[in-house]
Amino acid sequence: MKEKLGLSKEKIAEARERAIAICAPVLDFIHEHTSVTVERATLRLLGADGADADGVPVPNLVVDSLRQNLSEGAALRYANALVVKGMTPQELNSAITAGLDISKIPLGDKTAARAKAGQLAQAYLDRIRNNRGHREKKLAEFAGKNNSPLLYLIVATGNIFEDVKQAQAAVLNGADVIAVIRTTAQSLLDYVPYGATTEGFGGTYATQENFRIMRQALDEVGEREKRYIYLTNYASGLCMPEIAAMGALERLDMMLNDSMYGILFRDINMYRTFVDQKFSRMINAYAGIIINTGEDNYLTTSDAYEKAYTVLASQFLNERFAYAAGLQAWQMGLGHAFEMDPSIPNGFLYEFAQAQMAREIFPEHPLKYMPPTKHMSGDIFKGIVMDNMFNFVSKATGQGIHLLGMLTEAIHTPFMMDRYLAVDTARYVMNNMASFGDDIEFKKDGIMVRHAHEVLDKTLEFLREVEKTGLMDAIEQGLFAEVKRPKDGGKGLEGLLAKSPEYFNPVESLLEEELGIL
Amino acid sequence: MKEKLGLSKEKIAEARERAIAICAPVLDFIHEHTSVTVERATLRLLGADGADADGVPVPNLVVDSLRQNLSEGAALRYANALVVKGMTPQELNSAITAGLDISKIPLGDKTAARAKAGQLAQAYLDRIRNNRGHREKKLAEFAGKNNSPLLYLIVATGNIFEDVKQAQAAVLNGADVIAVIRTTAQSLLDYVPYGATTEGFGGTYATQENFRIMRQALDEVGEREKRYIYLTNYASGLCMPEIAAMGALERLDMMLNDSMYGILFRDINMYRTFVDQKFSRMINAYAGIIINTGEDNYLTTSDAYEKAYTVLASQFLNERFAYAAGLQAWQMGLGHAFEMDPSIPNGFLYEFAQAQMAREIFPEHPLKYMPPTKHMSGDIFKGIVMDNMFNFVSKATGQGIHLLGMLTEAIHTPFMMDRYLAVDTARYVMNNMASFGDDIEFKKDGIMVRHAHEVLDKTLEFLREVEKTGLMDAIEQGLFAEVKRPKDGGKGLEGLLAKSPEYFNPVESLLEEELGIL
Amino acid sequence: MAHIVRPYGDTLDDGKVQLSFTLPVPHGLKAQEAARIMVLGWGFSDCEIVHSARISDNFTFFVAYAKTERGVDYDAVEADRNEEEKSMSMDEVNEFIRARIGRKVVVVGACTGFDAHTVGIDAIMNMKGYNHHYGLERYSMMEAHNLGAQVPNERLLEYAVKVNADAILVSQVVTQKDTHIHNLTNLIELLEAEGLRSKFICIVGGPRISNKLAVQLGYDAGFGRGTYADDVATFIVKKLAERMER
Amino acid sequence: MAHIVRPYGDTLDDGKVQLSFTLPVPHGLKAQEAARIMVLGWGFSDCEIVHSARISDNFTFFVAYAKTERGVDYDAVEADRNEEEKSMSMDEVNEFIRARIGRKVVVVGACTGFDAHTVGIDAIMNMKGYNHHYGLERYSMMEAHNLGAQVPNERLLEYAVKVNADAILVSQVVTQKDTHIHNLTNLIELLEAEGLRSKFICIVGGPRISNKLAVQLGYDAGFGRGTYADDVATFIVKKLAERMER
Ligand code: B12
Ligand code: B12
Ligand SMILES: Cc1ncc(COP(=O)(O)O)c(C=O)c1O
Ligand SMILES: Cc1ncc(COP(=O)(O)O)c(C=O)c1O
Repeated sequence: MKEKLGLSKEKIAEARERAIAICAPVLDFIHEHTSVTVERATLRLLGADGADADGVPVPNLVVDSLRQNLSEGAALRYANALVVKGMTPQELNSAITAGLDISKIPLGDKTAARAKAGQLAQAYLDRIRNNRGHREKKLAEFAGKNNSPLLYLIVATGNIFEDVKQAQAAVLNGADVIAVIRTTAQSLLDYVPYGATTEGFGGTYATQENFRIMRQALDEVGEREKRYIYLTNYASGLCMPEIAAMGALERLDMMLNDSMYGILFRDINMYRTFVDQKFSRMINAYAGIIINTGEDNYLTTSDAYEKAYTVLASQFLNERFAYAAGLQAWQMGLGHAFEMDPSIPNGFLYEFAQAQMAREIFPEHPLKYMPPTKHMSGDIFKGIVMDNMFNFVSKATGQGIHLLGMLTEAIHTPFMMDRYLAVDTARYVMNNMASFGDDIEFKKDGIMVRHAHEVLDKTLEFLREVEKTGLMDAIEQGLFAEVKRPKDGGKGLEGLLAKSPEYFNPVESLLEEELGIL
Repeated sequence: MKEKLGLSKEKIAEARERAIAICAPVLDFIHEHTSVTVERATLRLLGADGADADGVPVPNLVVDSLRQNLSEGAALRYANALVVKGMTPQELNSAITAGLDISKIPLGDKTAARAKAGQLAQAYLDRIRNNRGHREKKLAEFAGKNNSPLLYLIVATGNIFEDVKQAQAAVLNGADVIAVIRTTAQSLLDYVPYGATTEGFGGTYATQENFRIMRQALDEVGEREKRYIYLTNYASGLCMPEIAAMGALERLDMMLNDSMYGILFRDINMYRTFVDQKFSRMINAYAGIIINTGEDNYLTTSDAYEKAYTVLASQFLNERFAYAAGLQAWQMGLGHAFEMDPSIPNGFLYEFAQAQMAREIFPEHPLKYMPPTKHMSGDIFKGIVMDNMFNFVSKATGQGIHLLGMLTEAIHTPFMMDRYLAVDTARYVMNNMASFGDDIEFKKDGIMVRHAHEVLDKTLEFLREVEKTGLMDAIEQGLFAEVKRPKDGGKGLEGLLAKSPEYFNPVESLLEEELGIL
Repeated sequence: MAHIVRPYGDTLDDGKVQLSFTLPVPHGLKAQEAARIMVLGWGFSDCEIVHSARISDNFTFFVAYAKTERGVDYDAVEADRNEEEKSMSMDEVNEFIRARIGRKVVVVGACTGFDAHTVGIDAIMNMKGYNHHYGLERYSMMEAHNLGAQVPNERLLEYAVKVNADAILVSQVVTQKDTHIHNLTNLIELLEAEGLRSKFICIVGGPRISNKLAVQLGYDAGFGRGTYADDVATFIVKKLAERMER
Repeated sequence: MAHIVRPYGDTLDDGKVQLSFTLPVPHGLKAQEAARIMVLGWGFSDCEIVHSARISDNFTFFVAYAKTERGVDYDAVEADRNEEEKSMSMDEVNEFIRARIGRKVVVVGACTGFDAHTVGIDAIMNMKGYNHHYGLERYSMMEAHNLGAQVPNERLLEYAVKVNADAILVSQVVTQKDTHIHNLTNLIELLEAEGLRSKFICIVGGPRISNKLAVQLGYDAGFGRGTYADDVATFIVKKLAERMER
């Protein structure tokens, strides 16, 4: 893709420097802290699994009972229990669900426990590495069969078994990526439900069993269609690292995983979110998972023309936090969206310019492009035409991950036929104008070029301001997404802990080593 | 609109020279001939009107009775009857419908008759000039209120009174041009039906009364919307000049009027068609009417990619014949169409290139751009998306007259809601990407540029071949539209006549004078 | 055992259906309510008017989603034509003719009445065919005469008699005001008046034609959208063989 | 005198309607026939399946056009709300409050339950408003409290009592599995349990909310798509004045 906008390389480089400076103090803070869900994720990667009769998951039971000693990390005590009791993780998990409180088990040989924990962690990481290997093998086997951009479709029936039908149909129609949308407000649960589920609202619970069921269904239909099908779910929320761990174990391929989404859009405490996102991203990095960030959300509440710079600024920050967690550029599905008011004269040109700008500034990143949602109405005919304009821009600017818009966006979660029409029309258009982007240039100083330059300038200005203010203070003052989030406010702060000097986490250590990060 | 294709000016000039050479012998032939409908049109512009009890129109009654002397022109005898009988045209028309055969009336003072005819013709031409003045006044009054391109919508209920409702609604939604589609096969009638009609198939009869009714309805709603509404009908067929005359009298603004359509697509005799088109176009020229040519029809039976050059070649010929009839470039709505198979990779680029090419080669011509029809299916959702791509190209390449596609094209003549959706979505898109065409350039030697060059080259080659063969022989050999039309075959040849040396036609003379043509 | 099927939105038997239509009433809340009542009147148990727009002073456009309890017994549905029988290819048809009929099969086709849509009949008959399916003119064991468009029924019949046709192929595309019905009926009446109906296999095709309709009008078969020459050829030769072997 | 209206395609009373839906059956002619029977089953007198497509092995999508004889008596239709009464502007509302109520009107709003869609309630309440219609916070004679999203009914109620609210405004956007119905019903039950229902004007809004539904659930009014602050403000102050003057 030839560059069309003539953006200043210096400005782009400066923006990246600003992002580094902005994130540095936050990364320092992260380094010194852990959280209940980081510990639970760690436990899951040692084998903690299952749930008690009330549905409380084993990792929660363990972490709750270890609340006093948690700043040392939960791994040691879980491994200690295994060593002392001479149990397998499965046996221990059963005992725990039956009432065993492992905090009551006296600490035995620390070295033995540490070794045990390291060994278990290594076995789980090996499983994740195998998953990654399998994915890479399949992608090589079916090379050239996926659409470009990848066509990403959501299923959201609330029932994993219905979701499977919808997903398989979507794949037969041409989808490359299936995202199982999560039930309303799961992000606010401080635990991950257990088992297959059939009752969600506007989406389906993210559970490890649901992941497994959908993975198998997609592998099946992918084999038939000779296309590797990417499975996607949502990590963001109070259990970000745990869901990342579950996804890595069940070979998910993409994960919604933003560094600030929870803070801004779900009012989750900022300290907690920053700590959680890092650990979850390390897992994703290792698993070869592509993260999707949530910049599109800025535009569902703010104006897409005026606030375009907030999207770009957030992309720079998400990128920086991602690199710091060991992710590679090809794993960064930075988000943006086609959300301009359709009545704006030349709105299409601004969208085109912004999409092209993202492409040029993040050339190796897959970029996740979101369809019109806010301005969709009950007029499904106009809706499908708006989606068409979006499909056009996406193909013409070489986006990586293309979330298909639904003509019924303003009405209901997608019907099977809505999804069919979305894929069918997108494939028509993307084939019909496949090389358009390569065949045109932008007029020097034209509307598109000027708009992109303006957005970059505003972004830089904004990042400078955030650097001066400090990221956490900036959030507190409402500089992002037009919401103010007090540092000590929001959900989940009580789950945050400073690491003690004895802090032990074999998963973290192994990941840091493997990813070459500190 | 800046040029984007870098087409060779020399080649374009050569194509025009070829067209001049191709048309020259045909124009000579035309000059020496008249036809029953040319004579009937002339009579209409002297006042012949009405129909007898069997519905046979007065101009037909007169021309039929004068069949022996027709090579001298019908005007003299009609005027003679007026002078001899001392009647007004109205009185004479009544007498004729009651059985009077004017061929039986002895020829009186030829000079008086000629003077009478000249006087009557002048009065009718004055009425036409007034219509033109009125249109110009209204266009100036409402300047800037029409869409660009003009949004052109058809009505086709078969019933003029239903058509009026449909048309008025279309105007309220935003239409600029209303075309009343003609009933199936009216082009094959060698007379024009009389009066208001309510029973057509796939369209409504073109009658003078129907013209009047619709004109009034559109003026009404145009006044309310503060937009001049262009009324369009179809001249092509066996009565081309008469319908042009009626349209001029009732202030139509556009007229389907192709130099070869009848030959190729309705199997009307070629001599007859060439003669008729010239006279009809002179009337349109004088009336300030914009003609629409029918190149789009080539693509409903031939492949739009392979046969693109036949469209361009026909545009050059239509242009030449139009200039020869006194039309100005701004009156030439040369036709083309978006009819590429939607499954062709990069088909959109070829369409874009062709539309841009037409724009650059005919920069002052309004260009009538036709929507997808052939490849529309019962899938109305895909259909509206295809129409959207067409709307996009039309706006981006600055077409003049934009015939809106209907999502139900493959199903039925338009419902009121189909038309509403067409305008609504077109207006959204054309506003949203209004300046896109101006904001881009085409890549040098890119797909679009190369395609346009190729089409121009092929056109030139084709025109050279036609010149060598001669236009009439070329048509006979099937070089156009993949149909062979023998010179002496087709409908209506019996209505053709060589003009005698005494040929008298005051309308023709006045028009030639006014238009400055020979 | 009935196998009842219902419209499907995102859950089995949720009965979800999309509708759109226009009512001749001014735009507004009252219009929306009228539209809702209209939809409920068709027996839908639930209806949301998700969009309404003013088309003109007295016309309003609606988009609705509704839910139905009603279903169809799928086991009892009879398809318009049996799909199990795959059509033969061109080569197979030629082979079949050679083996079972032993002489060229003669077909005459036309787009009749005022209908000028030749593309459909050409797709079936012309050499070059349609969508990579050759037309009947290319079949070595067939003799195909395509009379083109706007052919009066009388002329078609006359011609078919002259070339001693086995089958008459009629194309009808324009259906406004049932013009195709009148035209098709007229051909059969002509045939019957002359006592020739049983001499020809009579086939009609067009985008709005179904086999049911054709049979109802007295034809041997009808073919709709997406027909290829193979389908018609297969039908003709099988029918012919059947008749000859009787 | 009944004034029967019917769907309109291009001629009065032609009854033309467009439908689309999916059936859980494999694609093919039998599926098309099933779809046609399905449509006829809703009482349409005529139906053309103009398009069908395979969604997956066992699902087929259809587009149909059909004709209905059925009509609605337009004179008997009752609009969801009387549109004749135009809403007052912000200035008029303020004036009305000054004249008829004589003190600031207090409203409390929230998007309740798990629903996190704030844009709708913000459109009604925030200073900056929506589509050039200012929100209630800008009304000088109103005191507006917007509690934001995911507010439990209990908290909303508590807050309303605390600030002595005149009206409670609830927004509900997510309607899947009727979650809004449960949530809305629960609020009314809470109010009634505490004997507070009559103390507040209770209003609900959202894209799938109608006045009919709201009243049915025990609210004073419901507002759907396209509502502006003016509409709600007008309703509240008139209702309040009415109550005070009683
Ligand atoms: C091309 C076209 C034209 C061209 C025709 C050129 C030509 N030489 O054929 C032109 C521009 C001349 C034209 C004119 C008109 N058209 Co026209 N036209 C179309 C269009 C765009 C495509 C038709 C087509 O070629 N389809 C492709 C072929 C391959 O498909 P098919 O015909 O369905 O054929 C297949 C099957 O049906 C079947 N089949 C067909 N015939 C037969 C016969 C046999 C024996 C068998 C076995 C099978 C078979 O096999 C074929 C291959 O699969 C359609 C809209 C559309 N997208 O469908 C309108 C359409 C058919 N036209 C329409 C109308 C109204 C007209 C006019 C009457 C308009 C007017 N008032 O002037 C005129 C009049 C023509 C006349 N006298 O009949 C309407 C018909 C509405 C209706 N249902 O009544 C349509 C649907 C457009 C619309 N929405 O208004 N048209
Ligand atoms: C923006 C948006 C979001 C944003 C919300 C951001 C925010 N802070 O509000 C985000 C991204 C967070 C989001 C999330 C979700 N969303 Co959402 N979202 C939308 C979207 C695109 C636009 C909604 C909107 O802002 N409309 C604009 C406002 C102005 O319109 P309005 O809400 O109708 O309000 C007007 C009137 O209704 C009325 N009104 C509204 N409230 C009130 C109150 C009173 C008192 C009055 C008088 C009037 C009134 O006045 C307003 C102005 O006219 C819609 C799709 C669409 N285009 O409608 C989906 C949509 C509403 N979301 C949907 C879903 C399912 C979700 C999720 C549950 C998905 C998931 N599983 O994660 C989540 C969960 C959120 C949650 N817990 O509730 C579905 C709901 C389906 C249904 N009918 O049940 C929709 C329809 C999309 C879809 N097709 O699936 N969403
Ligand atoms: C990055 C990211 N995470 C998560 C979500 C959704 O999560 P939830 O609604 O469960 O908070 C979104 C929603 O769009 C998102 O963009
Ligand atoms: C130039 C021109 N004239 C006339 C017509 C239609 O005329 P008819 O179908 O009555 O022959 C067309 C149809 O598209 C046309 O392009």
